Amino acid sequence: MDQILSLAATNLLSPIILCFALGVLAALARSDLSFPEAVAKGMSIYLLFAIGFKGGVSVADHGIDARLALSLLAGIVLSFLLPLIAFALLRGMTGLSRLDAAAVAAHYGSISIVTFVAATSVLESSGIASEGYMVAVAAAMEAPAILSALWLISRGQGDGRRMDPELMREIMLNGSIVLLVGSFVIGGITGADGLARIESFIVSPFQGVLCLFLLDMGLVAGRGLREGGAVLRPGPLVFGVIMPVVGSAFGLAAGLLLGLSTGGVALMMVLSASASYIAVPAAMRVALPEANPSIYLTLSLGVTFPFNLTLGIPLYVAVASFATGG
Amino acid sequence: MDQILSLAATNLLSPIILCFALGVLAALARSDLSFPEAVAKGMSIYLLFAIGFKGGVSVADHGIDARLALSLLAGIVLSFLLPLIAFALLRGMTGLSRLDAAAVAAHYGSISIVTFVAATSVLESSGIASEGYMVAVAAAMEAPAILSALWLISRGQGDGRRMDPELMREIMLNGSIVLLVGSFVIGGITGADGLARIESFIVSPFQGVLCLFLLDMGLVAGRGLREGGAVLRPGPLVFGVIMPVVGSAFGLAAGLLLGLSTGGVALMMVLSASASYIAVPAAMRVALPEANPSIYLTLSLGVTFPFNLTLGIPLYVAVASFATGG
Amino acid sequence: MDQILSLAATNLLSPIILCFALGVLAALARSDLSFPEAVAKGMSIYLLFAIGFKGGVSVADHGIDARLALSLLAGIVLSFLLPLIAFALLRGMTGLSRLDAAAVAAHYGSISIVTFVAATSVLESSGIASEGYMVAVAAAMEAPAILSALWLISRGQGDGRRMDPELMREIMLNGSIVLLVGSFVIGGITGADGLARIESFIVSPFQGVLCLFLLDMGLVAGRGLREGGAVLRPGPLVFGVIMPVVGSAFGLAAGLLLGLSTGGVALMMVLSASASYIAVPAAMRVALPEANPSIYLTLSLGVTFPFNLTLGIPLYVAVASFATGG
Amino acid sequence: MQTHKAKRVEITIEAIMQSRLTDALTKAGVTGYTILPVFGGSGRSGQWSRSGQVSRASGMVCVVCMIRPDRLDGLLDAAFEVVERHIGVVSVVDCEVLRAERF
Amino acid sequence: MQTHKAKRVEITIEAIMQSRLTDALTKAGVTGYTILPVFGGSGRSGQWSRSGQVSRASGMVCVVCMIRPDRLDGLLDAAFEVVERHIGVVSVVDCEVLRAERF
Amino acid sequence: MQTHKAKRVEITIEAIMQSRLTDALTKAGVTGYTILPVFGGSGRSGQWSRSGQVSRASGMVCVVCMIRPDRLDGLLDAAFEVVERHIGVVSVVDCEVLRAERF
Ligand SMILES: Nc1ncnc2c1ncn2[C@@H]1O[C@H](COP(=O)(O)O)[C@@H](O)[C@H]1O
Ligand SMILES: Nc1ncnc2c1ncn2[C@@H]1O[C@H](COP(=O)(O)O)[C@@H](O)[C@H]1O
Ligand SMILES: Nc1ncnc2c1ncn2[C@@H]1O[C@H](COP(=O)(O)O)[C@@H](O)[C@H]1O
Ligand code: NA
Ligand code: NA
Ligand code: NA
Repeated sequence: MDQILSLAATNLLSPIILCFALGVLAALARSDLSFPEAVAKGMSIYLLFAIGFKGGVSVADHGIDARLALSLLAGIVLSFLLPLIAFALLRGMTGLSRLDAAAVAAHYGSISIVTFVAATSVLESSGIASEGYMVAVAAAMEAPAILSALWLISRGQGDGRRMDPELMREIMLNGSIVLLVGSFVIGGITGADGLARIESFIVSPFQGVLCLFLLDMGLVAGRGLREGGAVLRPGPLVFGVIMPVVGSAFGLAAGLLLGLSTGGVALMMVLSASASYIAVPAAMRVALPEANPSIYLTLSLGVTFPFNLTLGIPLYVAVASFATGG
Repeated sequence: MDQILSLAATNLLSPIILCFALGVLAALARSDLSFPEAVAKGMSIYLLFAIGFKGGVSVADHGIDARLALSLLAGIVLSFLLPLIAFALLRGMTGLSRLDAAAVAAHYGSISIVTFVAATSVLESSGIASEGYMVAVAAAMEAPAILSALWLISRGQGDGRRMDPELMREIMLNGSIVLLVGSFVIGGITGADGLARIESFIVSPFQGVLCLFLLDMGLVAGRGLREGGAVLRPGPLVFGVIMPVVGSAFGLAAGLLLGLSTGGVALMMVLSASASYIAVPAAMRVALPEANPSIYLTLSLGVTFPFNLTLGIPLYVAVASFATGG
Repeated sequence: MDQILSLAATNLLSPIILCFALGVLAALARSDLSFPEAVAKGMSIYLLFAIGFKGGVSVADHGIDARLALSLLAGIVLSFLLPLIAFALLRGMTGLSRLDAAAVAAHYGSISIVTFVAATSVLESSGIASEGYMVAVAAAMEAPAILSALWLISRGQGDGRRMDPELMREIMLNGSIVLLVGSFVIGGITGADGLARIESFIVSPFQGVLCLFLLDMGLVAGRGLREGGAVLRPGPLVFGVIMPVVGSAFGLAAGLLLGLSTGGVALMMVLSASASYIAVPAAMRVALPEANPSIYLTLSLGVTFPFNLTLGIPLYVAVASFATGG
Repeated sequence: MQTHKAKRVEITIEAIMQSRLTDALTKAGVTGYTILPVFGGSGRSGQWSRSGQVSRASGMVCVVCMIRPDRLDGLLDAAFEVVERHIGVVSVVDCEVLRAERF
Repeated sequence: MQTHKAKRVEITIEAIMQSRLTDALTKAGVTGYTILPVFGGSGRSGQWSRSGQVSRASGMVCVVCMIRPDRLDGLLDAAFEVVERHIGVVSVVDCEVLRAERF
Repeated sequence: MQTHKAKRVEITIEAIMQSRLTDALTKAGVTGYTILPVFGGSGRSGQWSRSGQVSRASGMVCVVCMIRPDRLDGLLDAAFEVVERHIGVVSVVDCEVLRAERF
């Protein structure tokens, strides 16, 4: 408990959390501080490329672990499974319609790469190692949740609202998956030599870019809370805090079963706990346009993301340390 | 004198000045070289964040100086006061209308953060220390000048052209103030530890980003001179060179009264001497739309900014050194 | 031969080539991965600035070589000459109209700065030195080819389709020439001191930015192949691979005649071999709007650029090493 | 396809006035609008372009608003109040819209 | 200058639906269109702005299409099929175009 | 609100031709225009998009110009001269403007 609190305290006062908080406050106070869309996208490309590349290099360094394939599989299963649990919870504890509940559920099966990145930097600064291929697991968990959610809906309505193949292609080849997997593979091919060549681009400035990116996410989240906050009844709000904890328990189980390192277990928990706010919302707008985006965006970006960033990550890391005896 | 000249010479041949000159020349020659708006804004966010953060860290390092509050107060007073002096000078030496004179005056009470940044890098390369909280003083000086200018107008016309509360909020919470103060506070909270984490982002590449930013400012200034240069009569032109020197004298007095270090006095002079080209022009468009923007933009960005950048800063640093015996 | 193959293999597995390949594949698979235009332009400004500045510093370090002026002259002559050769080849081996052939020819007389940059980084990692002023030669070779192409057309049609002076000014002062020459001069003036101040901006992260830029170029090239690939008959396709080799032979001759270093000869070959995809296409749209842009863009960016990047550069470096005995 | 008569109002106004304008429109009962970025322009107050700019002082946006014809006057009054002292252009075009229930 | 009657159709639609819309238009025989970026807007589903956004989930584009009047119905049917379940606005204006052979 | 008849001319033209077009418009007595960025499009010469592009060779802009009806012919002649050999679209719509003294 002490460890959790001290980790949480250190975490809360780290530049990245404070930057996020600054963004939220600025947006709530209606400051005109804002990042151009192009800059936000540029930073996101940088972060995805860097995290993927570093993961690939780490795999190249440590050799392909026998657990890689199993971990990917576990990630995919979790991504399919978690929406069902989220859906059940939502139908139980909130008054959301089937449609809105399914749309929200899809977000919680998928993952938030920035939460993942923030967790890796907490692990690093605590000196806890983790498997480099967890970034591939992250990529693998992005899409399956969407299929689960669409299945939930088609089952309920029996209206044959099908996943069109075009949407399927879009989801599997969406920019962030391609960039993450692509740079992971490049990192894996070029290994330590490749890293040496671009280290001062993707390693040294990483934390700083992450700060500015979180400032921007704070601005977007704060704006969302200002506009969409009213939509949120207590039910969904509570869900937004409980679901990541529930998800993390599944991640913990998977991580332990797989025999991952302390850091690996913690990251598996973080992935399961986090909710998508990039790929899934876009897919929902195409496939379930009638679902209310204010609900899922506010929950994912305005509630669960800040929860994980501030309290969740330290909690998951502490639990993983305890459970693996690490 | 010798020192001024040698400092000026070194300064004139520094990459940042040469980049600015390249921008001006390219724009005057009507090259199509240009920065996308998003890139310019991205660089400006980076610079504000870095300078604020470093200021905060420096305050955390040296403890909160008793002079911090007094310096902020002095900055606010100067920002209120300088527009009155500028207004008197403008009415005396130029044929500008009350309205245009008041709008121009507002710019000279407020500050230019890039001039401030350029001055800190001259100080650094000359090995002269300065108070970290001067960046907070810079933030404090952004807005009061606007109120002075509006007061000058309402007094003159008695038409009750009031500052609407919405405008007030906009000015106080404008992006650059929020970012500067926010990152200053974050730097203050996280201190040297925080800096260590993001140093290779906000410290090492700083000078290089500043070069590109000044290249862009040169392009914008050159374009402004090409289009708006014709507007400028000799009177305003002379004002654009005299006013910074006059302002710097007030800054010098304030700095000496406060007992600041050599660098602190120099920066106080620079802040007083510099003219806003971001926050104040926007406020003027809202509050005094009839004032001619070509006049104040050309004066501030096309005349006073280059003057300070090239000759002003070395002059202020030399005078501050002499006056403080530093 | 062995050396070529091993250099080619190392080159093919370098991060920059793999990034380009990733981009092409993503675009062919119709992923929505894309860079905002502003980010692409920002990276291109960074690369031009950095390469120009470093070239200037290197000239400042080694003194102005007597060969500088001669090399510039040689570059200009090559840029005038190569379009005539390209035009003859195109008329001989492809069914392209005079207009299309002339437009394509212009591209091959001019240069691709990214190919040049990629070549310098291959040289660097092979420890082969080159003349810093080759970047000035690159700038000098951008424009003359356009004049050759327009002359080819006016001669053929006798319709007095003249180069208007406005277009002339646009071409000579286009952004990339101004930035390259400007930063070259600034680097030359500030020398090693200037470089020291901005080294951690323009040197350390350079390779990383180049990776992302090539990823973006891969995306654009892949999109071009998808849309415009159909336009390409075997004739032009073969030309796109043969012409760079032919061009490089002229570059080799020039480099040897000038007595350049191994690296200098290699770069002269690279410049002659590479085809423009920024400045010349824009000029062609203005001057020869009836020429089909799909043809010249697909050839330059979709065929010749990847060829040079992957096989050409190692070939030219090996030949230059052999020829100079370096 | 069934279409309905409406008015397409296009207001080109300084970016700094955008929120004031849209607030006024909302008060005047306008239910929707779309904001287009503007890259540059020229008028009596000279030429401008957003390229390389950091300040919001120069630069305009274009607010496009489809409304039922009977609401036009209210909208124009509201818009005029905001643009009155400012530079900018207001134009109105007759149009047809799908899904009239949305306006 | 000789001009020709045509229709100017403007479809404001979610960015994620853009390729589906343009594919449908192409199938309906539309020979050209232009896509304008949209910076923000407001409607029954609330207010939005692209600033700082990474996700394509929120954000719209404006597809402008000049066509011969006799093609209008085909275009509107095709467009309606795509926008039907989605937010967005379709409007049509009478216009004159130069170089009618292009449409 | 008092409005005045005017014409809204919209010229979609290659970005590289922008300054030539606006210079021609200015010579033809046009007192104001607004330039909208264009994100992508499609026509007889194929599909294009600005995303990730560095070169100005592909890409268009949209020049919008409100003018007094009697000035239309001069404007169209001037515009035609520039766009003649180039790709692009010119359309004209009847509109009403506020503050006619500005046109
Ligand atoms: N006749 C016009 N047609 C289209 N846009 C215009 C027109 N006049 C002015 N504008 C736009 O409104 C801005 C301000 O115009 P002005 O008030 O005349 O300086 C210009 O920079 C243009 O963006
Ligand atoms: N009346 C309108 N005029 C112009 N644009 C509109 C209008 N209504 C909606 N829009 C645009 O369409 C989007 C979605 O509208 P809605 O379906 O009402 O939520 C808004 O955010 C606006 O960008
Ligand atoms: N019918 C049209 N409606 C709207 N924009 C068009 C149309 N035709 C062409 N365009 C635009 O003009 C560009 C060039 O068209 P084109 O000359 O047909 O290749 C296209 O890429 C579109 O941006
Ligand atoms: Na999850
Ligand atoms: Na000042
Ligand atoms: Na060449």
